[in-house]
Amino acid sequence: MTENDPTETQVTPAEKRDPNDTPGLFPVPPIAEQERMIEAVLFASAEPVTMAELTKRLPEGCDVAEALVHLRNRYAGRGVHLVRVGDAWAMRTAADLGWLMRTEQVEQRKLSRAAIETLAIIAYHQPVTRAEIEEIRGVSLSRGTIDLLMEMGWIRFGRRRMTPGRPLTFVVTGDFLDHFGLETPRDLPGLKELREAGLLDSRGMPGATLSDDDDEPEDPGQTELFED
Amino acid sequence: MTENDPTETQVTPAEKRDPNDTPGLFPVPPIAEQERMIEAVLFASAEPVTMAELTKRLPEGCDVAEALVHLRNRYAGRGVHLVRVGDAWAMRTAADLGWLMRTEQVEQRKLSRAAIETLAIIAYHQPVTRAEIEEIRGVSLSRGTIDLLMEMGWIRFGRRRMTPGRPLTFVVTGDFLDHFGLETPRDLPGLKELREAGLLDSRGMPGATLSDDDDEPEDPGQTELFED
Amino acid sequence: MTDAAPQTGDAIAARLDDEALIVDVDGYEGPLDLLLTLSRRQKVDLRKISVLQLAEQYLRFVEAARALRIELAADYLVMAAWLAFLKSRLLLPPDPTEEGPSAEDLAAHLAFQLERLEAMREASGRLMGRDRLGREFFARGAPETHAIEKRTQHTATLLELVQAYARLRTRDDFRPYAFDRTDIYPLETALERLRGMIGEAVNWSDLAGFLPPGWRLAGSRRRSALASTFAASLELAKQGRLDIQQSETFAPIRVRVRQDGRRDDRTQDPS
Repeated sequence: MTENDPTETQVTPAEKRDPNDTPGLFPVPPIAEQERMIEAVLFASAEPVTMAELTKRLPEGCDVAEALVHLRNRYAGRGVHLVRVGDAWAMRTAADLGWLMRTEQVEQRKLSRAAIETLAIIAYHQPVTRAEIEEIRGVSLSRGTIDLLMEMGWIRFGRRRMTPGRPLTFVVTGDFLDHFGLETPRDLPGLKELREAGLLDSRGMPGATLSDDDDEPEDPGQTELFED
Repeated sequence: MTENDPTETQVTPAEKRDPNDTPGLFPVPPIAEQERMIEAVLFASAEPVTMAELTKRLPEGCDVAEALVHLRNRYAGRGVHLVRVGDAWAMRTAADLGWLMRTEQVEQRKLSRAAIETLAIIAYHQPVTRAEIEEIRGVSLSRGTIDLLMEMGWIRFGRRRMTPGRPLTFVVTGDFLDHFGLETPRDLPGLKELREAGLLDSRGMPGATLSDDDDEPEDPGQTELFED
Repeated sequence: MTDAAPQTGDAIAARLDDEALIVDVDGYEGPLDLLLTLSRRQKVDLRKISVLQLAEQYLRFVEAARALRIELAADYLVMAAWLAFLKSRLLLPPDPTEEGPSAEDLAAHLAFQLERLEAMREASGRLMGRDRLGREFFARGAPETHAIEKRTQHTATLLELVQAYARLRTRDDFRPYAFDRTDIYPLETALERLRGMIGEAVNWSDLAGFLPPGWRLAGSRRRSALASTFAASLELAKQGRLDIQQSETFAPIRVRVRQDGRRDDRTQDPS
């Protein structure tokens, strides 16, 4: 590490460096160190970086062209290459390893409101029937929502309810617990805990019953949810 | 599946493996090539990549742990490092070169003293309940504090404490480790000394054995801590 | 200050310090924080701190605040009361008949709390002082994602999940497994709600104020809820739980809990 390098002692405090620093005040870093600096800059930059920009960023007196040659050689044959893009430089994955990046292309899309609400109801109330889900959400449940959650492997059919019509119930799966980092569905925080953690919309303070807010006095349902 | 394949020691959950994979059909790439692949994958990602994910992406039979050791040595002292973040790995620029990256520097959110202390308490005492945090700081925890830390992705809910009231606990996240450059929560500065000094023990007020300090989260807080 | 006794330079300095603390009281995060600041004056290791002396300092602080007519938050006063108690316990010989922890145990615990708070404070300073992502070290600036294979993966976080649930549960007065018809507010529900809330209506209150959230806007929902709530109020009046008043035709109907009407719910519920 360069920290031990006696020529390198004054580099650290970044803010103190100024492009207008009088040149020659600091010794020019050794070429290996220049290479290190370029490596870091190219890695962290969102865009390819031009020679001019590199020269500006590195301490006065650095030989950017020379350091780039060293860096390019160092990465020859590696999983990542130093490549020239127009008159700028960038680090790029080796072309022969592009196939490794394929999973990177998964488009992450947030679950629809209907889906997340349905999932939440199943998690908190399982086993729960379709009719109960609809009752809680106040709208009918589209086929696609259940299909999607099933396909994702987050819900599955539970036992039939022993009531007239013997309706199917839904429960959450082990994959669901894995994904959300839960040991059991019982680890889901209750309403009161959410409120205390500030995670509920602040639609008024509890106790302000006469104002037109949605804050019911602590509802009894929650505690019953997880009793067997 | 790991059970079937003795060469595949620390492999991922089997379900995630592509069913079309034909195990054994292709020879396992040499370790240098495995290292190259991991290098490419880690370079391509801004987020840490878990061991499980690496194993999944690399061809069957690769020794990810071994390749990571090689890769880490290769980057020792370079401008970019291989760092461990919990059970994941990432490439990060060397901290001593931060001054070069002024254009990339992101404004760090200014945290209140309460938020910083709460974060530290969660990190050092995790898993820790709300009541315990309040007991340590001697003031009740405002809702916004937990909310903010959650939003920043630095803390999350842990398992419920198996004490009366089954209070929720908080723990720090992988993002937290990544942000502060920690391999594991065990690497928190001074953790060992604090533990040896008994300062991380959960110790309630003498005589207050009943409530201990695992009060339910609805504990109105600090005013009660000093009674009786 | 009224203290006319000659004071040493130290005492004056201490007093000035106290006043500085008081002016700054908003800057303290509670009594423990203040105690920690005070304890630093003893210039000893927290493990060797004199809790008695600390208690006296704190009490002096509270007294001085009172003299300056600065209102202290309740927790500061609770701490003061506890410290006064602790002080007396520390000064008096132990009472063998007294149960519970000894004064020394309590004092030791306070010292532990202060030490722990200070340790956490130092730890947070060290934590925030570390090299940090986006400040000293950086992630890949241009993560590579070639668009070769597109597959939609739906994601959700635990936070989104629980917030979705909370949204549902706070949206309306939902009760699980009850099959209501929409826009009909049943009498039973109204009765239950009113019974729960009437205790707070010590003064005359508009009946409309007892409508459940989500049922208050004009329309069929409000009509249904108003009718049920009114019927429920009649029922409770019949049970002697509340009084009803209406000053003239079409004036707001007002209700009030009947002060002498507190009887056991179970004995009077006719159903």
